[in-house]
Amino acid sequence: MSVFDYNTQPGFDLISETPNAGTTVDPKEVQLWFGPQHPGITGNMSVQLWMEGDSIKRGITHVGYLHRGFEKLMERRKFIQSFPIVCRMCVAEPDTTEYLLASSLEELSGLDKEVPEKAQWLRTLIMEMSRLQVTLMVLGGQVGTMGMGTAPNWTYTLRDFLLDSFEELTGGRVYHMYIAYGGVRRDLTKGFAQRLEATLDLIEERLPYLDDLILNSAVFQARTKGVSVVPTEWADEIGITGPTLRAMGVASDVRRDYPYLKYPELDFDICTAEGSDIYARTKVRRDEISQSIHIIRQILQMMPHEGAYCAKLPNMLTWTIPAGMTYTRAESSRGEMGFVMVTDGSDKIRRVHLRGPSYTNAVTILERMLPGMNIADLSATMVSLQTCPPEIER
Amino acid sequence: MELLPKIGWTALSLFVGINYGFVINGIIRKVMARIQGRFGPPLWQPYIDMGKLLFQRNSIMHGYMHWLGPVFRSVGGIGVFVLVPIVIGDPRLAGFSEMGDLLLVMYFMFFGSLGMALGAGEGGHPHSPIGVSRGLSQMTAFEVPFILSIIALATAAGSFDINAIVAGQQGGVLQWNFFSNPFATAAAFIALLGMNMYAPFNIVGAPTEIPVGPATEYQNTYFSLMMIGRSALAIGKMVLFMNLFLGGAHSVLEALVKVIVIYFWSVFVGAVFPRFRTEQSVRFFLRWPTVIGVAGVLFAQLVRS
Amino acid sequence: MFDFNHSNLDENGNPGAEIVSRIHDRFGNFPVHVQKPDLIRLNVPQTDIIPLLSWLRTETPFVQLTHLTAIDWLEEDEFELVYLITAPSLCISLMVCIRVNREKAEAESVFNLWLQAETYEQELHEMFGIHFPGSPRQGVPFILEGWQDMPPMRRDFDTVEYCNRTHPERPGREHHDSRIYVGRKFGEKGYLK
Amino acid sequence: MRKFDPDRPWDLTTLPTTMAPKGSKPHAPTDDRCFLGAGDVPAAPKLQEAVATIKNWFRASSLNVLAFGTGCGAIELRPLSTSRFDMSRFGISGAPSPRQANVFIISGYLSTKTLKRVIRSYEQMPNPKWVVALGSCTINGGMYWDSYNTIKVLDLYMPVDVYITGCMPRPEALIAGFDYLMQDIKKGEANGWHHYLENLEWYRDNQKKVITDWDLPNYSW
Repeated sequence: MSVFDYNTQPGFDLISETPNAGTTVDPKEVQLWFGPQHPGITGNMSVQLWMEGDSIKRGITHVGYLHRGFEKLMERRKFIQSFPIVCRMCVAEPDTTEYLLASSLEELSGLDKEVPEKAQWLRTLIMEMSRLQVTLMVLGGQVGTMGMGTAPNWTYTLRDFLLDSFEELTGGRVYHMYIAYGGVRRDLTKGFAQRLEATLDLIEERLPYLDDLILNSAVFQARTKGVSVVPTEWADEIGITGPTLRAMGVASDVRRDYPYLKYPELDFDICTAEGSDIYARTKVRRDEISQSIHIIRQILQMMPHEGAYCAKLPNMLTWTIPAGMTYTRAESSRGEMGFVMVTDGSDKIRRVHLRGPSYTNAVTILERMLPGMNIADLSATMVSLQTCPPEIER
Repeated sequence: MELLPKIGWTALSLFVGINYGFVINGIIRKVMARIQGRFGPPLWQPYIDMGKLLFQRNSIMHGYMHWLGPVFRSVGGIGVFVLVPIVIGDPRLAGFSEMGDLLLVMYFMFFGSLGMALGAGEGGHPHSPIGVSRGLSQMTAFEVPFILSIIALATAAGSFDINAIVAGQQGGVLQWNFFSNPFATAAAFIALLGMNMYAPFNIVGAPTEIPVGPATEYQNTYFSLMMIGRSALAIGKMVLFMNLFLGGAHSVLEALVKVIVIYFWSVFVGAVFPRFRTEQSVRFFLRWPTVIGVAGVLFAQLVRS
Repeated sequence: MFDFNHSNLDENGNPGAEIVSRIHDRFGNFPVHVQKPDLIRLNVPQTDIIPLLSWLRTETPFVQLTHLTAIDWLEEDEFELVYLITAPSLCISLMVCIRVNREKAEAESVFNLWLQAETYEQELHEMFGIHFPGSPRQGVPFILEGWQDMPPMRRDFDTVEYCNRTHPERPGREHHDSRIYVGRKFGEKGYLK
Repeated sequence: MRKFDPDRPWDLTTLPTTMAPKGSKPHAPTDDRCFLGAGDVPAAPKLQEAVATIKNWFRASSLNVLAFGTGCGAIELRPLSTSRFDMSRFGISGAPSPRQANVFIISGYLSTKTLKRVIRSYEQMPNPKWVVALGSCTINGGMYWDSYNTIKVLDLYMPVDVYITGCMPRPEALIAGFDYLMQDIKKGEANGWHHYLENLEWYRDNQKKVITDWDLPNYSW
């Protein structure tokens, strides 16, 4: 059934990292570590490569440089103490994991019916803002891996203006800890909507320039079209989600398929592209920026101005949740993220396991795409798959 | 002119040239920063970097060949610089241009990179040979349109002597090769993009692919020597292009202005493009620029006959 | 491939009823728990897991392995393996749970059905010590390096004790419980009831 | 080569240039002639002081940060280097290879697996070099105080010149931290690298206690 035979690495023993007995090592082969100390790597991970000249013969992904044992730590913490931990599971996009923790425990404790209307709107708002800022970052980073400094500088600055909005809303630039059980921590400040609107206008105004620099650039198209194609049949076999899947032309999105929060009431398109190469994935991201801006504007318009933003909560230090097991999912900028959450009636989490799209993207897909790839494309491929190591090893 | 004063004047011009290279480097950093929306480093940052590199300690050495790499590189740069006349008719600023012609200049341009490749290979890091092979294949590729364009100019002037080519362009702006042979000019200026190693042709030391490329194992003092060599080579190349296409210079000021104008051609192109892959870069140079270069040669023959 | 569409709803509007009855017909009466409309939990004996998953993968729309994880039930001396199988066309997930013995933790590999199971099984082997015979990379270090203690995600692994033993602390730090610091400031209890 | 004088820590010229620590077998050649500054003639103390001041000023005004994002703090390094905060204003730029870097930013917690790579990269950097450690995690373990895989106190394993508190420190805090580092360098007080070489055995003992599969050379040149 597998399209990929695992043994495409003939005569090579993965455990001892040495050639098997009876096989010879190709003298032209050079071993090269791509990371962890490398400007082209995404985060702190590494790819061990066997090279022949410029092209890669095979490679292995190594992760674990960021392992902190979050899941073990959360088994030792009270429910409320888990919030500072979950948001560090994915550094760039902390709100998704916060929402997953809150919603899964609310579901198991029956609190989910008490979450007020306004809190749901605020949660939708911050999750969409978070998706927007990551997508901006990745769009610039994509062309940054190909040696252009101008576009990343612009997108990072636009993202920084969004971070200012986050700071105003939550008090933190990167880690927000905004979503809490039963709602959110804080109401909108006065005039927040106007300031966020101004930032969105600015982003929208700059987008045509970014298009000219990135998607319409002849060199970028030459570098990315037909490069690092993810075969369509891997979609089921590997369980691909998110922009990687949408770049194959499949309109799949957790926000539409498993509606959560206020997304069913919002009007948005699912951006797809054809080709499944780096260009298609970049195009999907570019279109999602416009969609996210569109969604945030709708939220700001439709959101009720009155009402509570958090439900009445039990004492968080003595809160216990009945035994149960569930799986909650949400759409992050990379694809489907989910929590398998198990409770056992005590005041601590029994077991939690994060399902992240990078898990398949950075290990299973990347390793299978490496043979035959040019080393010049490796960094661009990793950014286009949006590999996020803290999410793999937690 | 006597040999001794000549050496003195050439050394002086070399010193000024290298410093001008540093200044231009500072301006480029500032201009690039402004394009990217940043404030940018101070203009004298290259000088501070240079001083810092000299005051850091080297901790490793991969044999004397490794150490000689930057030396070869600087020799190549200095060789180019001293063989190109700067101001027309001024024997003090003509360097040793009457002792060598364009072919020798081109030899020195190649020599620096080859020497660097020899030294870099000694470092033993896999990035070095990959960077060297990338750099040499791109260099061979952009040499083709460049040589074609030079053949065109030499056909028009009837000589490979730079002074003769400059002399043939006097008597008005329209006499410049820039206007009299647009095909050769186009081919050479596209080749210049490759020579200057700004995007989309900065494939040698591509930081996100093979960080620093050939210079991966080079350190402080080696780096400062390479900075000097690169500065001399860059200014030498710009002065050469000024002589070949922009009719030379009648005063030092004119030379300074023309050099910076030619330099910024590749800087501005580099600001808005990502980089090519190696084989794309090679294919790029061997396609249209080569055709334009051939057209330039034919055009020169036509005009002459 | 059986005909499966949204018209086969049960009285609660749950499209999963059809697949549950199919599984019951074919493999016997497993305990079923409907967690929410798009998530159904099945508790399956260990021997039935591979036939069930192969059948799901080849003959039903449940073609994606979304997640594979383990839970350590130390009190019952068992590991629970959770296979999360998703039908992208129906937007329903099945949580297929099996129990394996904790002493001789071994389960069959599903690598032949889903490629990415290789990584999940590699991680479970490292973090829980569950062995999946036939799965590639069993025993290849994935996250930890030079680990010599028991697999760290097991419940009986005491991370604080390990931490105090190996990672020295900055002198002068007395407690890690913020309640004690708060207590010093706001009163003995440390928090308001 | 003269002996290092602890009363004159600013006098960097007294240090041996090839830096072969005790008990290690460097595979770098020990030919001192290849290394700049090896044959320095002892000059008058006033002059030495002046030269050291100039050297330190240059070193402080051009810092190259190694491109190694060891933890979550790395996400604030990008805003720091791009348009909004632009660290190149202060002469700080990135260096892709440890051979050309002289500042190491430890951006957050270190797992033991990363610590090994960090030590290796740190030793490969040429002297003098400085370490900036971000976040509560490097100071006392922060929120990971009971995690089995992260170290708690960074300065047991490598010398730290500047700690920046916060989780994570804002770009402004990073700029302030760099400002402190520059002042220390100019005063000649940022001598962590020298402390590391002098107490290499103590650092090695600590490192080997947490890195169970130690396979690094005695000193990574």
